[in-house]
Amino acid sequence: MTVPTTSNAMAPPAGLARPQLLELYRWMRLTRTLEERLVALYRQTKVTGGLFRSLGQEACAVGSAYALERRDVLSPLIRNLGSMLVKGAEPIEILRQYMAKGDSPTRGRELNIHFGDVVDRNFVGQISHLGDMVPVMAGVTLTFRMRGEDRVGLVYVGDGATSTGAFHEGINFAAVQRCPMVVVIENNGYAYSTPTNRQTAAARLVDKAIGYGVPGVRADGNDVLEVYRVTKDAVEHARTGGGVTLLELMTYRRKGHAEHDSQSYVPPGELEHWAATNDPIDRYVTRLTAEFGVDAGELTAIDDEVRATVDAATDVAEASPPCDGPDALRGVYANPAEMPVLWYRGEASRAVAAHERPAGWGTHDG
Amino acid sequence: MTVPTTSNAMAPPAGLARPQLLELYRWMRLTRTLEERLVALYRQTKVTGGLFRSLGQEACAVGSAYALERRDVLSPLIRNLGSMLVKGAEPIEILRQYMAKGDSPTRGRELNIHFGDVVDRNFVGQISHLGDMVPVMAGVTLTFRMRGEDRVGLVYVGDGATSTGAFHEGINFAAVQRCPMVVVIENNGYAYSTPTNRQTAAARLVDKAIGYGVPGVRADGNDVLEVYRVTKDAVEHARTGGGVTLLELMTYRRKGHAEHDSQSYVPPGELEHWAATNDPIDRYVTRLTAEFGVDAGELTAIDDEVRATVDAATDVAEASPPCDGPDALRGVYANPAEMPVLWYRGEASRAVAAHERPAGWGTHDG
Amino acid sequence: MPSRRMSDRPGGAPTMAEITFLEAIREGLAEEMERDPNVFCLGEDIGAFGGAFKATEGLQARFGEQRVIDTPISEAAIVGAAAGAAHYGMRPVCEMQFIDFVSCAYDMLTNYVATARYRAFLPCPIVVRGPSGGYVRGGPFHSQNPEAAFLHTPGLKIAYPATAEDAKGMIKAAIRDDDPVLFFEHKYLYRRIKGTMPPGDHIVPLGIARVAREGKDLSIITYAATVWKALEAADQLEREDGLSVEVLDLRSLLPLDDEAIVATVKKTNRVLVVHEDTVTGGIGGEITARINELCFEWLDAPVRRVAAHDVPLPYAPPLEDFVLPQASDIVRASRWLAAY
Amino acid sequence: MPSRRMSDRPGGAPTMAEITFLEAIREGLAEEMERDPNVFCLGEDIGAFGGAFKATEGLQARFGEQRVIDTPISEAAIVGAAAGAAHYGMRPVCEMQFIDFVSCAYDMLTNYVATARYRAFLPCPIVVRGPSGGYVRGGPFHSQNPEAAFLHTPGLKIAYPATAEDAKGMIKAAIRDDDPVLFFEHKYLYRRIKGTMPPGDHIVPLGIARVAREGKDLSIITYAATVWKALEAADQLEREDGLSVEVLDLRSLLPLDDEAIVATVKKTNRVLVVHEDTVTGGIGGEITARINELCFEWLDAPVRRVAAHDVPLPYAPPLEDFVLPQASDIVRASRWLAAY
Ligand SMILES: Cc1ncc(C[n+]2csc(CCOP(=O)(O)OP(=O)(O)O)c2C)c(N)n1
Ligand SMILES: Cc1ncc(C[n+]2csc(CCOP(=O)(O)OP(=O)(O)O)c2C)c(N)n1
Ligand SMILES: [Mg+2]
Ligand SMILES: [Mg+2]
Repeated sequence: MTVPTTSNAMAPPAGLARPQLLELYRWMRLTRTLEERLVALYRQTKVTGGLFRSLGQEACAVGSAYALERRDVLSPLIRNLGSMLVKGAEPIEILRQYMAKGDSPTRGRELNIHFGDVVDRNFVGQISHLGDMVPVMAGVTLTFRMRGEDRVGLVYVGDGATSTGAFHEGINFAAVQRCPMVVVIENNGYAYSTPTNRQTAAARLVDKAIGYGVPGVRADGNDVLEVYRVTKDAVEHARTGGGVTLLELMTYRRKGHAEHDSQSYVPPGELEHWAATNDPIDRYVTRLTAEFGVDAGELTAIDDEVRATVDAATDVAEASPPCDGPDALRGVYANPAEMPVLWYRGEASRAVAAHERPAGWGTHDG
Repeated sequence: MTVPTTSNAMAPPAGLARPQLLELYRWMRLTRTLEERLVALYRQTKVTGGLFRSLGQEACAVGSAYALERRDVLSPLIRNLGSMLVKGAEPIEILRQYMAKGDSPTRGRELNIHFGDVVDRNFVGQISHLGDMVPVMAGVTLTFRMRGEDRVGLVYVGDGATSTGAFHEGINFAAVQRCPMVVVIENNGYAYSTPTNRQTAAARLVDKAIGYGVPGVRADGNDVLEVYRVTKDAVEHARTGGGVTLLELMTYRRKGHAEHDSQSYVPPGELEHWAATNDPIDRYVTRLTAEFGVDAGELTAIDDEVRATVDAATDVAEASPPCDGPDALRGVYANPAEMPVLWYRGEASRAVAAHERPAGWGTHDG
Repeated sequence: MPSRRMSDRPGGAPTMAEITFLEAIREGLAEEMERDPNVFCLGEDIGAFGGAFKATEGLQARFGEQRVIDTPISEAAIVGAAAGAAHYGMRPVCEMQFIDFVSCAYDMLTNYVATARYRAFLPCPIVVRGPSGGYVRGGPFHSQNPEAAFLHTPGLKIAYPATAEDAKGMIKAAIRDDDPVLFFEHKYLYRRIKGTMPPGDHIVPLGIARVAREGKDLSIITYAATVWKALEAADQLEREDGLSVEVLDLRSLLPLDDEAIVATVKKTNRVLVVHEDTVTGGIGGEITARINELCFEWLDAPVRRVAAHDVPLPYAPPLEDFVLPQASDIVRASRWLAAY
Repeated sequence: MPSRRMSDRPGGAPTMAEITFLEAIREGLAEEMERDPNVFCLGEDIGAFGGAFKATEGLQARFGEQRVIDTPISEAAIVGAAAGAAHYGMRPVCEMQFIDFVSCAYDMLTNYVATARYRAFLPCPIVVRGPSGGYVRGGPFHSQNPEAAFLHTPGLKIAYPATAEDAKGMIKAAIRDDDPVLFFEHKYLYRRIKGTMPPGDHIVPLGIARVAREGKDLSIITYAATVWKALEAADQLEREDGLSVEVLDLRSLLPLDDEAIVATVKKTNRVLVVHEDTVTGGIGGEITARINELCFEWLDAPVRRVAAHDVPLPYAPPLEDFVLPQASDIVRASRWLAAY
């Protein structure tokens, strides 16, 4: 496992005012608290399907998304719950998704945090196939460039996803087209069980940047202010016509790929080491108190508010209705708006259909 | 159009003896003469399908393939006629392929130089889908590494093909697995009508190497000795366990994508400039005579022998039989060895088949 | 039935108002780009060069580099970028240089594009078009008919016109459609087929088949290049056997026009499905199943298929001719069916 | 008919000789790796971790890192590399972490792998295997049944077993087969199905269907998870309606066992095709067409299909249950057919 190489000692607060510094804390805390709540619900078998954590990676998600405006577009991945919250996703939406509720953002069609909103909050619903969102975001940002809108797009990939053909095609396309796009590699050391050195022979993933003719920056992904700063630079570079930037954020995945993963492949002590020495929230708390004069009480107040928010959302989400079977047939196409129910489900199955041929069956009446 | 950056002044003959220097000349001459013969046949409408030239790129193909042993494996592309000849392909095979003859290497199944021989001469039959041969060659060379055989594989891609997902996945896979593979980018300035700067924003395609964690070398692709030297180095690096190398050979495509392409997109004077100042055969002739004491008569003798060879092959190829329709059904699978001919082609179509149902049609006899 | 004409001479001088299938596509693209500033084209070599078959010739000069974009050789990125643009209000038209290369965007099309509306309420009105089909000695990778590979992907629509009029009317309909459309243009027809465009804003709606020839003894259900083979066979059968053959040109493969299929079955009671794709796994199976389900009782004979043999399409003329369905095959199979 | 048992309790204690479907796959892989040093596995997380579903658990420890290779997330490279290795004498077995990701290797499989022997006389004996199918709340990208997408690709073989015995016997046959084989393993069956392996070198040849249940009134032609739904429905129909239902488990989808299909049609004269893939474009069409062609005269009723609705497979239980075919659907459709 590679360790972060960029020093963060005494970095300035990146032009952020005190309320914003606290907001960053709140988003990280909300991410973690909400995920912990999801774990509890998962253990109660109230979550349908797998549960994916971003424990230890909250700074990557939050710090990078915080660099975007509301009109900018974000394409999150499974470890970007924090980014989605920053971008306006509500805890209740997340809870309803994980519990497959009928009023969840996808009405039960898709899992976990796979949902989007391109009308207002501007994040795009991802699919599972890794890498595919890079070309899609190339197209989103191409549109902004074509229309002369000063909007930016940000797309995440994991260290593992950099191996996909779609990642390569998408970033290359966007680079040639000078799309206002930021590609963030969240290098958390593993792709499922595969360590980064089995994923690539490159010393650093950010070294791919030069091969696409775009600037590349590697940063400490567990320092939320550093993440914010490098992302903000890349976003402004994109917004002002500079095109694509590739960022590599160094972090560590402290939970398994999903909740059921035993992490048997992790060398002994590695998890404990990161938890003890490099937790992004702990590190930020230290800085907030030591450097920016935040006192513990302010943080506790935020923690309490966050817990209350998650509690309230959980109650509402649990009371949400389940999905309604026939709704499954709606909205595949704009037109037709609904697919037909198959013949054996309805009345038609009760009796042999009135297919009678006037002149009798088996007779050639031509 | 980027011009070659590596100086070739007074480069040593790369460990090659005089007969080998002449052999290199012969392969380049044979490539050009054979292609010119194909043009003549094409104009006589004796070629079925398109005709693809490597005019001006002969040094890339010949110099790189010349660095391989017979047991090494080559994966050519459409502009690598020269490489195939070096690797043992016979002019008559090429002629029969282009004329769709029944005794052509693919028995008429595939076009032009799309054919292979993995039993003896070791070149793999390519498909049209660009990039796909890179993963395939990763697997060929993975096999050699697994078996401990000191064999190497060389795969070509065009500047255009570097944009494909398959190229990326294949070279990354091979790099991680330390496969004994050499990837040669033949940067000839264009992909069909698209100049390299619309294909990538990278200043140099070889800059992709670091992103795969492999050595990258850029060389003058119109200097056959330079091409030989850098390829030979990469091949030996691979053979001795060093893994993948990425080479970028700078050259120029003097003919259209295919013979029918008008090259309307080429800036005025560009073709003439390259023809006049940077023809790989002309350049080599100058060096052979100036530096290595070859006299014009020796070269003329080779030219004559080459022409006679091509003449003879043309006569035989023209007399070759056409393909036999039903052979189309053979060899899709190892088992079954032949696909059935469809029902309306044979006797069955003459009469209604004896499908009679003993108990009569339309009666339930259960 | 629109007027149509098959010419074997690519250089044959058209009468005043006639244009080729290829020109019809180009005209359709140009009209839609003119009408709607959100329509733009992207693909390999489609800009100044006008594309491998010149379908977009002149469009970049007319609409600018922003609206006719030359891309890297990246089919997945082309389709993915189109989807992203479509989410934000654009109407992208992607060209595959040959439709064979759509296989490189298979994941993007079937997983991302087709599901976008359903799973995330994302509008995704894109068109993916390109030259398809054989009979041109293109070999296994420049002759494909991949339509059946997309048939079990809800969320996609598939169009495959056979006439110049439909080519224009349907490409315009596809661009205006709010759903993603795969649009196959048979390259054998590009310059061989001519037609007279109806005046005005000529739209041929997706999902509606066309009776290409009326008949009462036997129905041939087909699409694309084999429509012309079927018409040729039908003429011969009329002449030599006195058989009255109906030819149904499906035009749209997804959705299929069940009504038109049922109507022709009920009329003739004998059905031959003809397509250029391989017999196994081609769309003929789906059509046969629908006929079984919707009007089995009207059948006087089994539904039978004339299609390509189950092999990759070989290049040499005698091989390609042997593998692909020919008019003579349709004649033979029709006689069998008529005699059944 | 091999012994088999459906258990709903994944943790249910097996009797001595019984192993799960998943263990049967693993046993088959291990035996072939033992037998032939050219057999090796490659895929994502299949090494020390043993794969997402643990199909390769223990194999790396036993056969070494060279023969159980963890790859980058690159499905096209996995399949392409396998092809290259196969050309030079190896017998690679690729795992797709979920078969849904085979779409990323679609080009490589259909263009390169499938045509290798035909166009260039290249041996290409590879197996591409992975967990497929729904009924597990996996959502649209972890539940797919992409088999029909490969049906019109001559050069590929497709296997899709339903029992643990077949899982083992067919993975072994697939590895020994000289042609490329797509091998689908229904993840719903992985731990729910158990079986007793026949002793010795247990091989189940590709291309041969299996009568999973004998009957005389009606045939259900199906494969994979819906074999079990069909058997459940058949028992209910026997009990409640006195109907004798035959269930044909196809096992191999390419090539299809025409003989077995014809035999069951001739026996019962009524056919229901059941599959989990969408009704449109699923393999049901192909089966219906073959029945029309081979034994139309024996039909007392139209061939009908029970399959998934034409939508991407949604995730929430009520939606997934609504979309996918259930035993109760098969019961209803069978009654309709029997009454026809
Ligand atoms: C194309 C593709 N292949 C395989 C998978 C299965 N898969 C899901 S997550 C994952 C690992 C991803 O690793 P990485 O990109 O590093 O992201 P992380 O989980 O570490 O955030 C894999 C292999 C997939 N989703 N898509
Ligand atoms: C995946 C794919 N997309 C498109 C094509 C069509 N095509 C054939 S050659 C070509 C240009 C290739 O350019 P380059 O790789 O630079 O090779 P060159 O012809 O210059 O040697 C294109 C786009 C293809 N063969 N494969
Ligand atoms: Mg990772
Ligand atoms: Mg080029």
